[in-house]
Amino acid sequence: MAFSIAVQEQDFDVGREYGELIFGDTAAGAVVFFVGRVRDTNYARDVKSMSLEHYPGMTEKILQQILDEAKSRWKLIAARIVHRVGELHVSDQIVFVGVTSVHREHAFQAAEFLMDFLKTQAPFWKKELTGQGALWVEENSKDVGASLRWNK
Amino acid sequence: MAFSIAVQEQDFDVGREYGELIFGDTAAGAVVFFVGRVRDTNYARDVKSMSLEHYPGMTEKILQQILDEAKSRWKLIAARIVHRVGELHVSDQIVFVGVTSVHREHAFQAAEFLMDFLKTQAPFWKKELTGQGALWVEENSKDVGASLRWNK
Amino acid sequence: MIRVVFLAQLREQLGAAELDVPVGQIKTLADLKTYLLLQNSSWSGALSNPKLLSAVNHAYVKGDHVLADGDEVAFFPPVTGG
Amino acid sequence: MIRVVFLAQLREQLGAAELDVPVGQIKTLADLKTYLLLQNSSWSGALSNPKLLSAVNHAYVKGDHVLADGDEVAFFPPVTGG
Repeated sequence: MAFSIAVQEQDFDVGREYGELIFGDTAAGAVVFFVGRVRDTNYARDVKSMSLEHYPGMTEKILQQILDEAKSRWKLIAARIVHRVGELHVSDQIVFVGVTSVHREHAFQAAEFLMDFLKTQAPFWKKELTGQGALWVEENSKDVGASLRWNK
Repeated sequence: MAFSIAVQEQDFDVGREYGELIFGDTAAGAVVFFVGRVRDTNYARDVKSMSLEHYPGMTEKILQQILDEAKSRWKLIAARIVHRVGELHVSDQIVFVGVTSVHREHAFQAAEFLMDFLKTQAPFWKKELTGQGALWVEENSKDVGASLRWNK
Repeated sequence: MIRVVFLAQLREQLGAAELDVPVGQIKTLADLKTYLLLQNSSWSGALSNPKLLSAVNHAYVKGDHVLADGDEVAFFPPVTGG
Repeated sequence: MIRVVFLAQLREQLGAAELDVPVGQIKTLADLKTYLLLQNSSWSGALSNPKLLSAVNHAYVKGDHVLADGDEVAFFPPVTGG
């Protein structure tokens, strides 16, 4: 469980994910996690729900690669990525990233890195059901910029 | 509850803190939190337990100021700081910082800022019970450096 | 055979999710695209989108790439998860 | 009266947590320190530590600071929470 990923339709429980991340550990002084949720507004469109599609097989492989890259860059004790797929509604949880480390700067940086790379590398696509109909979400140039800053 | 602080002896429940932070909210697409825990090693000393002292009155005032400063710098929807005092043991939770925002970069930056300023401004002191006796924790120059990067 | 997969908006634009293509003269990703356009002239708009990404056997590839029997090739728009 | 508070390691070094000092001729933080050292010569080592921080009425102060009757003044080492 120290380093793991999950792609799933069902919701995740943040308290439980946190508990499993630190279970039995006495060295991890710092735990950082990120939760992404479906918000009711995106690019000025009112969002009612969304469907999240992915590319089974490649998704898991890419998430594992991102995790391995974070392990090689920072001193991490444990890390986990959970990403949901399928039909999601406003306020639903989409993604969980949790990282533990001895030092908080490693945990913070690794968590941001994981999110930036997940956003630009992992093969997920969102289609939003909005007041203007069903619309595929466009690539976000801010996300591309955020991921570029990690280039070595 | 949107912006709140707590200084308390009792433990906190991360799942519950998370739930209260996002309760009723449909705009917060990004939630970042940090949990600091008592680790079993600090500066190469084996730690058995610690006592956390603070300066009642000033602590709450400083934590509120740090929260206000974060609100003024980033677009936040909610934020919370919980810090424990008293006797703590290895693996115990010490501090919780949670931030929600529409955008993840704001949530990440605000959470790091809150931790950096809490570490260098809030009047808490740790005394560790180690294999070498009871020792007051020394100021960490890395924390001072981390807080200086936020100077405008 | 080469398994070809279209995802997300591209799948909707082409009206196709997956198809198997006989290897025949297809030696590279560029050959495969040429083959697909010859078979389905109405696909040229969507398949020529310069933003499209490609993966061979679940790994991103840029530019041209040698293909082999049994490969899985995917075409999809920029990703938007997280 | 001025309420004086010592915290953490400093409290242990001085063997005192709190004391009330009559305002008298004390007009500033520097006056207060001088008064404390005159009253307790054994405190000079710990109270002269250049790393000590000061707060007046729960707000950090740097350098000298005017004091008034009823103020609460705290001295403490660098903080180590979080």
